[in-house]
Parts: sequence; C-alpha cells; structure tokens
Amino acid sequence: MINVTINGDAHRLAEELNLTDLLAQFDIESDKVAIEHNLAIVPKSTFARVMIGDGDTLEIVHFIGGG
Amino acid sequence: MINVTINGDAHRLAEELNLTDLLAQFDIESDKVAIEHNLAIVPKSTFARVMIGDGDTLEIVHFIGGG
Amino acid sequence: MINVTINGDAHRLAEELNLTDLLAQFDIESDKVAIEHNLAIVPKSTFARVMIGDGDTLEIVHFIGGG
Amino acid sequence: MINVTINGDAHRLAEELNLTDLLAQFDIESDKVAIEHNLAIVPKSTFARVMIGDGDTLEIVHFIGGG
Amino acid sequence: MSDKLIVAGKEYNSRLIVGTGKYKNFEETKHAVEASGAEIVTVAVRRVNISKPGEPMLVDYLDPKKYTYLPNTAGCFTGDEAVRTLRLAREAGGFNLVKLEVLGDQKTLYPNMPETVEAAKTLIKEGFNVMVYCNDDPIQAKILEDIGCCAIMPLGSLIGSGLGIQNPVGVRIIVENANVPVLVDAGVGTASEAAQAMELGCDGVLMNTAIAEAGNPILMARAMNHAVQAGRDAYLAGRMPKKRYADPSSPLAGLI
Amino acid sequence: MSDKLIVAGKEYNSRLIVGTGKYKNFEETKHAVEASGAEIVTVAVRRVNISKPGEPMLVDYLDPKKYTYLPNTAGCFTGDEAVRTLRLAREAGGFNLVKLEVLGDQKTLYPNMPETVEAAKTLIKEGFNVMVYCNDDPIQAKILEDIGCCAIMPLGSLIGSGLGIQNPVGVRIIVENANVPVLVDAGVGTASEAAQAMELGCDGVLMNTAIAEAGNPILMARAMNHAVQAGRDAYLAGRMPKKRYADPSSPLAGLI
Amino acid sequence: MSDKLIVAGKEYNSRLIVGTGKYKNFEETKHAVEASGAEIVTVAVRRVNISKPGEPMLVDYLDPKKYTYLPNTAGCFTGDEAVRTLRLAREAGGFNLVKLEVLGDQKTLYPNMPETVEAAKTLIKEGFNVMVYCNDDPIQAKILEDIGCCAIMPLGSLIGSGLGIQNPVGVRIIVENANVPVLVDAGVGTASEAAQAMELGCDGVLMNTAIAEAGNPILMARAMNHAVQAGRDAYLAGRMPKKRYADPSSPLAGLI
Amino acid sequence: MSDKLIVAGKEYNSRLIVGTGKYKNFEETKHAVEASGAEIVTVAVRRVNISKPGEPMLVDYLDPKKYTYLPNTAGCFTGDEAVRTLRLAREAGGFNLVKLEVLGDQKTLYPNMPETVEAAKTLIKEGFNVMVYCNDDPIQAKILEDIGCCAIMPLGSLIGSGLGIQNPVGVRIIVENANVPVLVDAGVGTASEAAQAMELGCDGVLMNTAIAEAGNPILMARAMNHAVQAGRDAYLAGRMPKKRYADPSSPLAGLI
Repeated sequence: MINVTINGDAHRLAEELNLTDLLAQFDIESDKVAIEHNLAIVPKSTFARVMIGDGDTLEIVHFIGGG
Repeated sequence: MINVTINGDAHRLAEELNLTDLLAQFDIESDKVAIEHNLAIVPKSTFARVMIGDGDTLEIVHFIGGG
Repeated sequence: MINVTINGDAHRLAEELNLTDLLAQFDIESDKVAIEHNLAIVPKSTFARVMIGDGDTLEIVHFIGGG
Repeated sequence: MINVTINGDAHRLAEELNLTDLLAQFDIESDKVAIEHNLAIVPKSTFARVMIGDGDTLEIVHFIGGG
Repeated sequence: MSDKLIVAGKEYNSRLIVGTGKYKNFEETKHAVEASGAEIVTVAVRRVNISKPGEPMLVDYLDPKKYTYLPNTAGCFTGDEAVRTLRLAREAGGFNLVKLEVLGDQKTLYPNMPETVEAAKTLIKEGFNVMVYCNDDPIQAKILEDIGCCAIMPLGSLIGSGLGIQNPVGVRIIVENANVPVLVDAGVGTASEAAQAMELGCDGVLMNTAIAEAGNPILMARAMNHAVQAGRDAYLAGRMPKKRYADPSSPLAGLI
Repeated sequence: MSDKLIVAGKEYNSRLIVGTGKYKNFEETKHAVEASGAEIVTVAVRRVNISKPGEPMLVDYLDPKKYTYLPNTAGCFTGDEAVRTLRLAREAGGFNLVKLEVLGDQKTLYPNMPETVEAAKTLIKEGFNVMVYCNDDPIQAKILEDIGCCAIMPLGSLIGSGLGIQNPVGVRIIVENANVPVLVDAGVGTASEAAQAMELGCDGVLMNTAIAEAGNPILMARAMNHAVQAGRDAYLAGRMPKKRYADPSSPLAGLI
Repeated sequence: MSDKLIVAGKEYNSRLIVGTGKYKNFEETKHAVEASGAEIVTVAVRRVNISKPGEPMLVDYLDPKKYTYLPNTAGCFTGDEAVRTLRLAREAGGFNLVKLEVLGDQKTLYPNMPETVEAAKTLIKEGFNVMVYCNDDPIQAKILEDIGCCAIMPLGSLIGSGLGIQNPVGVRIIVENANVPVLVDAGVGTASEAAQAMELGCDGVLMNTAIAEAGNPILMARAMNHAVQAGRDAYLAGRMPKKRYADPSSPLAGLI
Repeated sequence: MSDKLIVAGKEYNSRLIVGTGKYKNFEETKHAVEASGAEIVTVAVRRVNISKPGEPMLVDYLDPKKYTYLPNTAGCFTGDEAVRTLRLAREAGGFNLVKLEVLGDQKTLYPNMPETVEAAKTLIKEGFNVMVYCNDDPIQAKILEDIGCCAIMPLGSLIGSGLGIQNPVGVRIIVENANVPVLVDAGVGTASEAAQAMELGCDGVLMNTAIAEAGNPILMARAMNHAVQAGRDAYLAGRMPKKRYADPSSPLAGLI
C-alpha cells in the first residue's frame, strides 16, 4: 500500500503503478488530460514509464467550460 | 338650512351667507385662497357681496408645494 | 398652335392632342409616370381620352432616387 | 579664462568664481533658482562655497508656468 | 458682469427655478429653496382642506413677497383643466406669470402638445405670461414662441426620472432658434446634468425631484445653485476645442 | 460643514488644482488662478534663460507663500529624468510636495506605469510627498498607494484633449478602493465634466487646458470653481435614484 | 423561427428599409440596395425631365415588381404639398403604401407635427397606408397610431446627420406603447447604431445617408443588413443584466 | 473579399471568440458556439473529478479538431499560477496558443499588469503564442506587443459586467498603435456593443457572459455573429461624417 495525493485529496494505492495504469484505474482517457507529478509536468508519451511512489503528489487536469 | 357642495363634498349651512362669512366660518384667511362659485371665478374684492344659495357648488383653492 | 405649361415651363404644341400622344411625342413611357392636368390627377386608364387645351397646365412626374 | 557649460550652452568666464558670484554676474536672484553642478544638486546654503572650475557643467533652473 | 435671466420683463439673478413638492415638511422646503438661491418657485393649486382649519400653509414658509410664485398645472390632462386651474391661481395670487403643463399620460407625464398649444393661446389672450412645459421638438418650440409664450421649457427627460438631458441636440437647436428664454424643465438628476443643460445655452433650469429626493436635499440644493452658475459661466466663456490626441500643458523648451 | 481636501497632512479649502501653462501672459495666469479659487498650482521646472536677465517670473505673479507650488515633471519620459527634475524642484522651492508624471509617448502623453512606479519608490524613499499621475487601472492605483504615494491622480482622458471622463467606472472603482485622495488629472474640458468627476467621489480635480484654452479663461476658471463645489456637494448629498418612468412632483390629491 | 416585419398586412423578411438617394449612379444604388437585403425602398416623386427623353430611370435598375416602392414626400413643408405629391405617387406606381413626411424647416428637416397629423388624416381617408415620419414624442406617436397610421417612424436624430439615436428613452417608450410597427427613420450613422435601434425594440430601421455617404456604400449596406438582424436577435434574446462589478466566466472550483 | 483574422500565423474566418463557461449544460454550450460562428473557444483548465469517472466532458461536445481551444488562466492571481496552468494546458491539448490573464482582485477581475508582463515573458520564452488580457492603457499594450505577445486583448469593461466599451478612446489608440491583432476581451453586453468594438478598428471580440447569460443564449450567439460582421464591415467601409444639422436625402430639384 502506498499513499499519494491526487488533486489535493489523499488516496491509497494497492501497489506502485505507472500513470497509464493509474488513469485506467480511475477510468480516465489519457488523451484528454495532463498530469503534473511532484510539480513536474509529465509528457503524455511517458505516462507508461512514470512510476508513482509513496508520498507522491499528482495533479490531473483537463479542459472545462470557461471564458 | 341650505345644501352646498364645497371642494367636492356636501355641506349644510345654517343660512344663506356670503363668501367672506363662509371663509370666516371655516377659519380660512381670504387673502390666501381663490374661490370658484358655480364654475365662475369670484374676484376677491367681491367676496362680501356674493351670496351662497341652496345647491351652489364652490371650489376653494390655495397654493401648496408642487413642481 | 396652343400654349401649355408642362412641369413649370411654357411649351407650344402644334395642335390639341391627348395625353397618350403627348407622352409619345416626348418619348416618355406612360406606365412610368403620373400626370396632373390643371391640378387634377389623371387616371392612367384615361390618358388617351384626355385632350390638352390651350392654357392647360400639366405636371408629369415619376420616381427618382430619394430617402 | 575658463570654459563652462551653462544650461547646455558654452560660456567663457574671466576667472574661477563661486555660484553666488555667478548668479550675481547673470543678474539672477539666487532664491528663485536651483543649481545642478556636474550632475550634483547644490544646496542653496552652499552656493558661496562652491567654486566653478574649468569644464564644469551647470544647470540653473526655476519654476515656469506649466500644467 | 451683469448676466440676468429676464422673464416676462422681470429680472432675476438666479437661473435656477425650483419646485416645492416632495419635501418631508415645510421646514425642509424652506431651507432647500434658500440653499438653491432660487427666486422663482413653482407651486401647485389644490383644494383647501376645510376640515382642518389653521393647517400650516406654504405661504407661511416661503414669503410670496420674497419669492416669485409660479403656479403650475401639474395633474391636468386637458387644456381646459389647465386653463381653469390657472385662472384660479391668478385670483389666488394676483400675478400673471404661470407655468402651463398639459400632460399626455400618467406613465410618462409627457406633454400633450396639441392641447398645450390651444391652452397657451387662450391664456395669452387672457393676459397671462405663459412659461410652457413642452417636448424637445424645435418646430413645436417655435410655434409656442410665435403664439406668444414668454419662456419655452422643454423636458430634459421624464418628470421625476432623473435621467438627465436625453436629447442635447434637440435642446441645443431649440436654444439656437429661440428669441425667448429656454429652460430645461424636468429630468435633471444631479449637479453635472444641471451644468450640462446650461452649457447647451439654456437660460435656466427648472427642477424639483433632483433636490427633494436627494439624500440630503439642502446640500443638493446648494450643489444645484453652484452647478447652474458653473454651466452658465462655461457657456459664456466658451469651452476649449476637443482634440483626438494629447496636447502638453507645459512648454517643451528649457527641459534640462 | 467643514469638508477639506487633505493632502500630505495639509488642509485645503479648494478641491480644484490648476496648471499655470498655456496662458497669454502672467497677468492672465494670475487672474485665472484667482478666479478658480485654487490653492495649489502646478508648475514646470525649466532652465533659466540667462541671456535675458530680469525677465518677469511666475513667482512675481503667484506668490509661493500664498499658493502651494506643485512642481511637475511634464516632458519627462523616463523615471530618472523625473526624479532628477523633482530633486531640483525641491531645492528651488524648498518643499516636498511634488507631482510625478512619467510619460509614455508624445502622441498620447499617457503615463508609463512601470517607470512611474519605480520613480515613485525612489522619490518616496528620499522623503518626497508624491502626487502621482497614472492610468485609470484600479490595480495600478492600489500599487501606487501601497508604495506610499500621497495622492492618486488618474487621467480623465488624454492630457489637453478635453474629452472628459472617458472611463467613469474605472475612476469610481479607484475611488472606492483608495485610502488616499484621488484626483482626476487631465481630460476635463468643461464645467459639467468637472462636476461629474467630483460626483464619482473624487477628492479633487486637476486641470489646465480647459481653463487656459477657453474663450474666456477667467470666466471659465470661475465656472470650474463652482463646478467642483457643485460636484462635491452633489456627491456628499447623494443623488436621487434614476427611474424608468415619470414620477409627479405635485400631489395628486386635492385636484379641482 | 419566423420573425417577419408586417406592414399594412404585407410580410417582409428584412427589417431594413433603405433610401435610394445620394448615390453616385443607378449602378451603385442597385448594388447597395441588393447588399442591404432591403425589400422596401423609399423613392422621391419629381418632375420628368422632358427635355432629355430616354434618360435612364430608377425603375430600370430597381424592379418595382421585386422591391416595394415607398414614395416619400421629402421636400414638402405643408400637408397639402405632401398629400398632392402622394396622390400623384399612387397614380404613378399604383400602390397605396406611402411615407409621409411634412418638414418643419430646412435647417433641421424636423417634422412639423400639426401639419403631419392633418395630412395623415386626409391620406388615410383616401385609402392610403401611411408610414409616418415623426418626432420622438410618445403622445404624438399615439395620436398618429390612433388616426390609423400603419407605421410610426420617429427620427433617431436629424435627417442625414448621422448622430445616431439621440433619445433612446423616447424611442423605447414609443415602442412600448405602440400596436403598429415602429421604425427609426433618419439619424443612424453606422452599424452599431442600427443594432442599437433594434435593441430598443423597434420593428425596423429606415436609412439612406449612412449607406450612400459611407466610404464604401456597398460594404456599409451589407454591414447594415447584418446590424439590423443582430439588433433584432439581441432584442428577442434579451440582453444580460448589467453589473457594477466583475463576475468570473470560469468556475472557481477545481483550480490546481 | 477575403478579410481574415490572423493570429499566430493561423487564419480564421470568424472574428468572434467565445467562452464556454456559464451555460446550463454542454448541449447549450454546443449550440451557442455553433450559432456564434466562432472558430476559437476559450476553455479553463481544472482538476479532473476522479471520484466521478466517465462524466461527460467538454471535448465530447466541442471537437478540438474542429474548434481551436484557447486555454485561459481565469482564477490565477499570480504570474506563476498562470504559467503553471498554461504549461499543463499545453500538455493536455498539445497546442501553443493560449490566453494569459493574471487577475488583480476578485471584485474587479482587472488585470495585474506587472504580473501579466512577467508571465508573458516567461511563456513566450517557452514557445507559447500568448494572447493577453490587459487594461486599456496604450503604453502597456505596446510593452506587451514588444515582448512578443501575438494578440493584445484590452478589457471593454469589467469581466462579466456587460457595461460595454467604457473607454473607446483608449481602445482606439491601442488599435492605431498595434501591429498585432487587438481584440476587445470582456465587457460587451449586447450586439450593438460588439459592433461598436469592431467599428473602433478592433480585429475581433472575445465574450462569454453576454451570450451565456442572455435570456436566449443561442439567439444571442447568432446576434453576436452578425454584430461582429456588421461592425467589421462598417469599419472597413468607413462611416459617414457626422453633421450638426440636417442634410436631405432626396434631391430638391424637380419638386412639383
């Protein structure tokens, strides 16, 4: 079990996993979002290679209506 | 007793009287008002000579605040 | 010879003629104009029957650009 | 003879002199002006003690109408 | 410099005419009128309340010898009512100067011009000096002047609305064409609008609500007093030309 | 009622500040300033013309003991020039109150705000009391207040343009946010616009061209004097609410 | 959504009526009218130049079968002239729809309302459908509607002046009171003003100079076509409420 | 005639940019955007609600392949927040065109210009094409252009206020000085105001609330579509000169 912060909320993950798996787990289409991993932006192309570790902080954002 | 209409309201007067007496009776200073007697304007100077008869209609007006 | 006033100007006509002939003489298409004959409007339908007499006054008008 | 620049123009002075004498020479009332001597502002109180040397640059200013 | 308002042959120092309605009480009316500097006050003609003898009256607070009373016909929707009202007013006050207003409807209190013109003719024939409330139509204004009205008073905007001078071009043209005084009557809501009316060349301004319904009527009355003088002076002085770009006020020469 | 303008701890009765440029001569300047009632006058700092000794000077016509001289930095397009100019001004006049204006370009004479902010910081550190000419941006105004400017002076419209208050909403918000006096500086063209500036809640108005380039400057100066008082009073009094429709000023009761 | 202009029982898709005067030539007139999308065009009635037979005529460029010709009475300063002119117009064109304008003076081309009302009565008695040019007075407008005019056409500002809608409140109230189409006639100078007229609730706009005297009349005609549609849609949609302060368009929730 | 808006090297037929906030639902957003004819839509960047997987997303209704998404930084009060937000936006969408807005306070949502300038420099260094929300200060606008912003977007009035173009002179001067597109961003409340913005010479208009908070957003969107075209055409055509008096549209010659 690892502890992570996603979009400001604490979450527990069963195991270390990469961003692609994380998005899949949350049922989020990766092509519609951007991810900031410990304040660093993660290129979409590397989602599969970036592992989430204990204590990591993630921001997962997308576009919504705004003016 | 005679019946007259003053400023739209019915009034009964004990006897025939002239306008000067009428104003006095109502405690109205004659120099501050104008009187229409049966639709004819009554010059102030003739108030004492104009007798009010049964069924007469009077309008007694003065100046009030307005813009 | 007869003298007539057309649109404010004096004109001499060789002979008495009707409005249809007058318009033809001036090369004016009758369907595009209206005529006032001695201050009375002449219905188009009667142009051929209205004779111009000596001293008559005519106004021949049409539509032009205006706002 | 020394050469100085006053308000942007070249001037020749017969001798070294202090600011008080300079103003007197130009017939300028010292209390109405301020002087910048080689880019440094000179306190009025020290006019008499500040000597003008060869090659010095002076700005002598006052108040004029402006908005 | 003497710059007086002259109406019906009489001179006035103040170009502000104020109404006397809508005040909390006669005390406030009195102080507001004094602060305004007005010499002419409009008044309404109404029935005496004979059931309450000895009630205080306006004349006890605003001395008719000190102020020119200008009786109006507010509330009249026909020329006949207006004429009848002003005949009574003349008898009550003994003066000929009156304000004629014949209203068109309750919602707008806009003047009914045909009725107004007819009533004005009648009153002028009877020797009244008629200051007339009218629309902002220069042709109508000319007609009113031609029949003998002594002052033309176009509305700035709806009576009591405080919407200011809605149609400055119309007012300006009325002023340019007129040979009698032109006063903006109704619509002014605050001091700058009174000044604007005067800057258009008007000879005066008539108002009531802008003062009476201000948070502090006496203070606003003083504001209007100054505003009318300011606008008049600005008109006489002639304003600077407007420019598309900037123009420095300090000389460029002599910069260090 | 005591209602003073307080700038840098000093009280003034007049809320009108006038420039002294663009007049025909010093005589006209003197009479216009007197008619305006202003107690503060802006002046420029320029080189003495040493080739013409004994020329008349502004101080001979406007006594610096009677009027507060407010040196400006007109013509300065960098903060450094402005600071240098005001240091000289302080030495020449011996006072700390100054008007800072750092201009952005010749065509608009619009303020260069980044340069203005830097110059203001320097001057304040050196003990100047800085009245600052600025744009109508409430955030910039707040920054200027926070660094210690003693008065915020947003432009009404371009200097010398006479286009009036182009952005009343911006000025209104600056006033609402400010804890130091806010004066409209530049743009006012006629009396009603000066009154309007005050009605927005400004503490004062600064102008030059509107008076100097009027047909009759002395008369316009008097107009502005009245206009500023009118606008101030109107603001303090609180204007009537605007209405979409009419509202009679005379009671409906008691109509004959 | 079907949103037609209905005048005298006939439906029109376009709410823009254009004049046909002041153009360089008939070619330009034709193309400008086409670009405007107008279905009704105003025309003047004038003497045929009999000394020049076979001159090109307006009808050769704007087919009366395609466009509704609306004869006007421009140049008429009495009701009688106007009536005489329109009787001829009816005979010349064979249609009953006319534009009545009786002018008050050369300088303003302001309507003479008393003459206009009399002429309108006569024309309506003779079976004309009268679209009437009038001032912006709601009471006069009501009178014109009551005597049977099929459209009320208050001026936005002086004919040919391009000063826009001088009195939006007056126009708005006319619209609120009217049961027949209200069109702003005259004064519109550019596209935004045409849109503004429609946003006031007008059923249409009539213009000539704004198009004919634009730098590029055909392009301006297209602009007016779009502007009238824009203003109409905006009026039907209902504009957002105005706010004194800001209101963010993006949600605050979910900020990183 | 080809008259395209070119931003950062890309051509657009529509000069209207619309926001996608404040709508009842995505359906309404979609239909309003379609009716507006906009090709660029602004969007906000916010956290995914991971607790609600499979929620509908904006991209499902507005295809990013069909519309140019313009990510904004609404809600950011520092340059750093804005930069961080747009870096994420670029990664999420894969495009470089962004709208930078750094806000000064909650009440006015006025831009904080110093923060905006710094953030713009950083973003431009990182290869972003920056369309920048700014105040109506021509000098600030020039600074933003000089550091490489691809479009200058001064506010018309406060975001979401619907107060229209408060400072037309400022906007006009920004347009005159600019070599990149100038778009009015925020403040437009109805169609005539959008047309007016374009008549000032702006290259486009950006709005959200005026459409989303109209009674009928889809109809208002269509109105804005026409209004922007109308204003653009009117600007290109060149409006008629304004006149103080009337000028007849029908010839005087040939009157009967």
